[in-house]
Amino acid sequence: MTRIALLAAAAAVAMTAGAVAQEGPIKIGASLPLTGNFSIAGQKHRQGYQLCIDLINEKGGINARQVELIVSDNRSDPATAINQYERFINVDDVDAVYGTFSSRLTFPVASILAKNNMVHPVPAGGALRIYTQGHKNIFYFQPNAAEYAGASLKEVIETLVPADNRPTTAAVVAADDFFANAIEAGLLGTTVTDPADGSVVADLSPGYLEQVGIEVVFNEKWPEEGFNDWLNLANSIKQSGAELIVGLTASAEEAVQLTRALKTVRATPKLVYLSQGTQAEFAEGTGSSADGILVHSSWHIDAPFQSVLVGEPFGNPEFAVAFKEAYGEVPDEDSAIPFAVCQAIEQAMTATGTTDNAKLGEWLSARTNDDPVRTILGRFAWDERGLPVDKPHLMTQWNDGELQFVFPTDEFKTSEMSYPKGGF
Amino acid sequence: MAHTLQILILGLALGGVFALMGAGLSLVFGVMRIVNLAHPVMIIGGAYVAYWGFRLWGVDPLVTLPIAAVILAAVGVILYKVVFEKEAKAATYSEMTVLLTFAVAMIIEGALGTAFSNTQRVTSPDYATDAIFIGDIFIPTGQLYAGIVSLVIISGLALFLKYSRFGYAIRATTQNRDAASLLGVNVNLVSMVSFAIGVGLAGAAGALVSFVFSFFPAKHWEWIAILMSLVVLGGMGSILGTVVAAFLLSVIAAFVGAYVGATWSTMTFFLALFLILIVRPQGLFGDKPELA
Amino acid sequence: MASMDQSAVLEARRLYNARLALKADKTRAVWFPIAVLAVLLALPLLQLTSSNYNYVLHLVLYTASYVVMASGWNILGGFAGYISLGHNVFFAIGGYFAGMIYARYGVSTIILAPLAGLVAAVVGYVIGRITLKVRGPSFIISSLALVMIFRILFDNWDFVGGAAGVSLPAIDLPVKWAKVPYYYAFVVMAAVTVYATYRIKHSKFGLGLRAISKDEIKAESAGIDTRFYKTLAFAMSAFFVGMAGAVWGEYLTYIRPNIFLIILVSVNMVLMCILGGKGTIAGPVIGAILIVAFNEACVIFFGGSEINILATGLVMALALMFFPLGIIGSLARSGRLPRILNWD
Amino acid sequence: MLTVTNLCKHFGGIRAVDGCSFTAEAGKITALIGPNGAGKTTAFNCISRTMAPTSGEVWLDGGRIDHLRPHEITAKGLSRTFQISRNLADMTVLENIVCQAPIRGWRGLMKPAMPPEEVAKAEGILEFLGISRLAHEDGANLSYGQKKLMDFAALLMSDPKIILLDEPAGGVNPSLLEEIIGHIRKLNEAGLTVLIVEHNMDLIMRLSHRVVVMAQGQVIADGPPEMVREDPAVLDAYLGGALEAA
Amino acid sequence: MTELLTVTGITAGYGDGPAILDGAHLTVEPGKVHCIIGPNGAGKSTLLKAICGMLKIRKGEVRFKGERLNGLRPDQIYRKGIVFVPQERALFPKMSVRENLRMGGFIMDDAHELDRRVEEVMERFPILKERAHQKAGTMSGGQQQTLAMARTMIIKPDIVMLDEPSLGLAPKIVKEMFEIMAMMAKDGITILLVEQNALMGLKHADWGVVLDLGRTLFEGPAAEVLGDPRIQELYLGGKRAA
Repeated sequence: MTRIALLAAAAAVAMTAGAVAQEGPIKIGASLPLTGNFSIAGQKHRQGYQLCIDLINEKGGINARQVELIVSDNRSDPATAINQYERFINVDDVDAVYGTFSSRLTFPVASILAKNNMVHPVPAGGALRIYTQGHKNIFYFQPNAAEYAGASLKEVIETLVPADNRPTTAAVVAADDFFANAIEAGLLGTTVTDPADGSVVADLSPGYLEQVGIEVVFNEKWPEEGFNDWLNLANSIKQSGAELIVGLTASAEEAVQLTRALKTVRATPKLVYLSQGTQAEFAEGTGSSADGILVHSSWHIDAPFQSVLVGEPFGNPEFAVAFKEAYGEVPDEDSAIPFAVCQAIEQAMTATGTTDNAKLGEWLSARTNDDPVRTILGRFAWDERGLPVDKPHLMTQWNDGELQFVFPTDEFKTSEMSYPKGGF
Repeated sequence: MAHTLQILILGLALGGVFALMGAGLSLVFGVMRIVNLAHPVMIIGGAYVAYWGFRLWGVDPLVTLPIAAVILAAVGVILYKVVFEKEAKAATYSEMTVLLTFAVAMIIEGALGTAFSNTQRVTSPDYATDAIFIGDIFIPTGQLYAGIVSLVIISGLALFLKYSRFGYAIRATTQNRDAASLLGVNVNLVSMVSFAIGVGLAGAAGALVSFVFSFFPAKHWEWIAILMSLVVLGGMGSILGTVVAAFLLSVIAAFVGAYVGATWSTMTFFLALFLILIVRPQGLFGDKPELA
Repeated sequence: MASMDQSAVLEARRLYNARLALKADKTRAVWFPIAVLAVLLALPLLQLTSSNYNYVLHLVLYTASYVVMASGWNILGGFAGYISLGHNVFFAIGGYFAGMIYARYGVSTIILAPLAGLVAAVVGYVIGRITLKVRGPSFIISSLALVMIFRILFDNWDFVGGAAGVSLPAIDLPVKWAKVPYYYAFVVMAAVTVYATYRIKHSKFGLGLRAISKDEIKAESAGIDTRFYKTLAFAMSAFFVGMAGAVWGEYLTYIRPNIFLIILVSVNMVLMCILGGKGTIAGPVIGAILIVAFNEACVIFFGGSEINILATGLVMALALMFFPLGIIGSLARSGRLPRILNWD
Repeated sequence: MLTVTNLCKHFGGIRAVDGCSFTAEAGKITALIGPNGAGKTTAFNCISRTMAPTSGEVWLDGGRIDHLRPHEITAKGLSRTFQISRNLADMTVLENIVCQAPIRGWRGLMKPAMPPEEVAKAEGILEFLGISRLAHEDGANLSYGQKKLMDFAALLMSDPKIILLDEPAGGVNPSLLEEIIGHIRKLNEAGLTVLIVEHNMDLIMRLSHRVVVMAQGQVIADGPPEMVREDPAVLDAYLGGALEAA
Repeated sequence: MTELLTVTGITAGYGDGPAILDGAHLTVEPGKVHCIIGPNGAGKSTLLKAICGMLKIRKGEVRFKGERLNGLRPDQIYRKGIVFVPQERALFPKMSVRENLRMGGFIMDDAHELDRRVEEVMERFPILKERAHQKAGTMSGGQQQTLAMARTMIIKPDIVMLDEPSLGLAPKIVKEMFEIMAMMAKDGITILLVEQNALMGLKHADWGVVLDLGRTLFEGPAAEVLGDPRIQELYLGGKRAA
């Protein structure tokens, strides 16, 4: 028990120390899943945040103050994530926070940050329910909510697939994961309810697949942990004879497993769409089987988005170069999204000249499509729920070991989509 | 009908891999009464050996298998010397070792995670994603090779235990440690070697796992209860039982996965484990528990 | 019975024993835990100052929640000797039961906690009736299987949101005071749990559990209804763990299977008891404080990483190898237990 | 008092106890003897229900007890010791003994563990056995013989009507044996019924009122000690000739 | 006189527990039967366990044919030719009688010789030959004890130490055990016997040792021990036994 007293004393000292150092660097906290189930994405998020902060500091900081990023590992555990944000706010006395990865961590964190009146920029946490709880100052940094992600697939089929050769049947398989379930809900047209009180969050019927005349002939879910039976699943998909395979995996690894299994059973669909798989690991794990697979993405290396960093223009290609320089790898969206989060907070701080979260929130909420936040993910402006307005997903396709950008076709130069997929 | 046969084949294919994964666990329990909860994380250790061999030099995991086995066996020796040799005399030995191996599992997981990060890995030799098609029915070659290798290793182990003098010593130590010691068997050495063999088997299994499943350090939690169910159903300590249980449960799980739902297929293992412990704690091939 | 009427001798014995008992009482410093409790109860007053002590409150609250769970676990694991690695199942049951009622009807989980504990206890009783047939390693393994089974069940139960879980409304209080209700709930629960374990240990029931942990066949033939005792112990420990779960859900504003049903939660309970001293009253408390402090130190020094898991494993292994009786147990055995920690 | 009829206990194919019937009369000392593997201890275990009998009946005081659980049997007044002394380590002798005090109902459950009246009674018993100086010793630290005495003490704590002793003389040195014989006799004189399994013929002949001989799971002789020792079947199966060694 | 085995002032105990043996002495002469008696808790079994290496010797030393045995493991001591049959008999319950006998010769490198000796022993004990394929765990107590004693003869040891071979056995079987022991002695095997039934033990012994409180109180010819009134009073159950 004396231990507690000691801790209390230590914490008290830490807090007063924080209060004194007002004119030090701007401190920003981010709790990320550096270990555990989401570790890969978590690590990449850290790289994205850190790169952005480093570039800002190189350019002289925000409002002439250097920026310090405090990252801690929440082991993919919600309780720890909350604990760490509390720590950022109360002990480290941070000026702002960056969001964490995944809906399941974002959910509880959102409540805590709202309670503390912090601006909550969300890099990954697409479930509608997060934004329908009435939190102020929460901003999502990906194209739309997960439930609407399937709309892009629908448009791809409508615009890029020859009308006489469209798939008519689909197998939809999904991880039992927040994000995957949400996309599935959109595709299948389910009503999204809040299990807390049974209320309807959104009615998505009839669903995007039905809208393009595709019948779902096989639908299966696998557990988020401990699933080994990929061949069995792939075999069932093949047996269903579906022409479109929709694989809503929770991670790149599952995408690899599913693709390998589909290859092993020699499935021959016309089109394959996965929710994960833009990462280099996917290419490494699947090799040439990846060819022709569609993956939606929030970001693409070739997308010529123009953005701003500390008042200077900073294009998406420059980001790729800077990333390659810093980490020796080609970035993917798991680093690009957090980079955009960092950009937005920087722009808010620069514009308002303060780190007061209430003002930052006001400024971000006031963005419109004509006067948006400009990030390497493109323009962002949000509706009152905190979801981006007018922001479709990008569709990418693996071809010859390269991730190509195939949709939307109206904004930038895109590659030709290969179709049909055929075998793996 | 063809579909049913296909599911059966897929179940059996997984069973072969599980058999080797469980065999070492069973051996260690049989000889030392250690429920080695760190066994699954050691399998992952073996898988990393195969992974780096494949990634750095393109060596086939089946070739790295003996190396993985030897490296892990060495880990086993160290672990035995540092942790379990002392514990052998403790009164609450069996419970103590369960908790200790649990702690060891966390240590190894932490070490592997620090060294290799928690990225999921998989090796991709060509056969891993190939299959032999007989009409509509296919046999995945990756699992097929893994199963064959696994059965060869287990048969070798069984022959060794049955006919070699050392195997004789192992069996004697299993049945009555003090007695074996009093008849000239160096039981400490026997324990150490069989622990090393058990952990070495984990290494070998790891090499197979590297191309059959994907893996990362924290994945072992998912395997603990699955492997335990094999060992318990087979009768703790009976290697033959473990093999039979591995095939049996994998087939059931495959059918559950296909007909009930993929989310329920792993439930087969856990439910089986739970029920067996309650209904027939000695397992399929175990002896009746000692009398009061 | 023969020769039982030697009243003079017996009277002398009685006096002698009374003296011994008095001596035992004197070595116990009852004032200390009470003083600690008083300090903890007064701690939220810090919030009246201009600074924000939320994190301190959070740490105390977090520790207290683990005191509740570890002390609860201690009833089965420490007293009766049945090591369960699956007690987070009851954490989940308590959390879900109270959480769902809170979500649907707005009844505070703090009020619901005893009821949630009761539900957990009933489930615990039923499970105990089944699993307590086996002991030793088999029991430990069965408890692991239990977690897995419940994990899959909760993951697939749509009513409670499946794997995605349910988010709960946050309490409507200003930031400074939002933690205080939960703080008091956990501190009071911790105090009640510790006192309850004390009472249990010193009752016939506790004596019976100790006998069971040493030799079950002997205990049974000594006239102890071992099956009932163990199951009751299982239910009681489930009760406290369930209570902690109930309030924990609302505190986090989120209930989800992998908040409750991850192995680390039950490992923490076990580790705290073993480190502090299995079967002692103060052990789980000391263990909880040390482990929470240790985790906090890990975050500070390593920024939290895989090394955390490694370090936790290392602490557990070292504790098991060198202090199998735990800190309190080892100190007590060597007669060096400070009076203020002798709560037994 | 205690009647066993047609008791059977099979382990797989082995019939350890195979239709054994005998009676232990109230207030008498009955001995159960027989060669190794005759099923004596198994019969004992079935009576105290440490094992479930395969078939057969056990009656105590006119009530059937073979379906009861061990603690219920203890509550009915039948207490037993074990062949190899079982005691509770890390608990004092006093705790070991008080542990055996009967508990009634829920309220009894939450009563203090060591109420003064029970402690006094336990001390009285220790006094009677002459080992009161061991009261606060850890049960595990006792010597073999002291453990046997502690078993006795615990037995008496539950106010039994009948006690079952499993090889009380096994591994006990001659002087302690004398002491134990003395205690058994004294208790019997105070009205306690005793059923005893023992190999020490000296003890049996001196103490028992009646001897039941078992072989291969069945009773082969039953009668007063003098008669049994002359029985040729017993001599052949068990004693191996005349009784000179003891 | 040439001693085969000498124990000088050894102290030993279990784990970190108190010393059970506290300066015990023992001299073992070749070819004789030695019987150790003493009350419960005197340290008789502990002494045998200390000699065979199952317990750590804290002080003092054990010498066998002049060689120091301290610190050797049980298996090493077995190879020297000292066999210990503990109270629990040290059998392998799931192995057959023949396999159990073969285990007795585990240290032998010559498999044919081992087979020959197993046959030889089985010839001498017809009951074992009869049950050669039965699992040891399913035999009666007496048969198990016979097997345990017979097994000691496989390696033709110098010393066999028996810990209460009569424990829990029917009088008829006890007699048989002593007969087997006599047979072993006739073969020239030195016997070290711990016996609770002191009278019977001493009757079959050449040499008696009285152990109490972990110390050797008396050593001498068995007849002398039997005849000593003080020893009778203290350790043989008083006048009755005399």
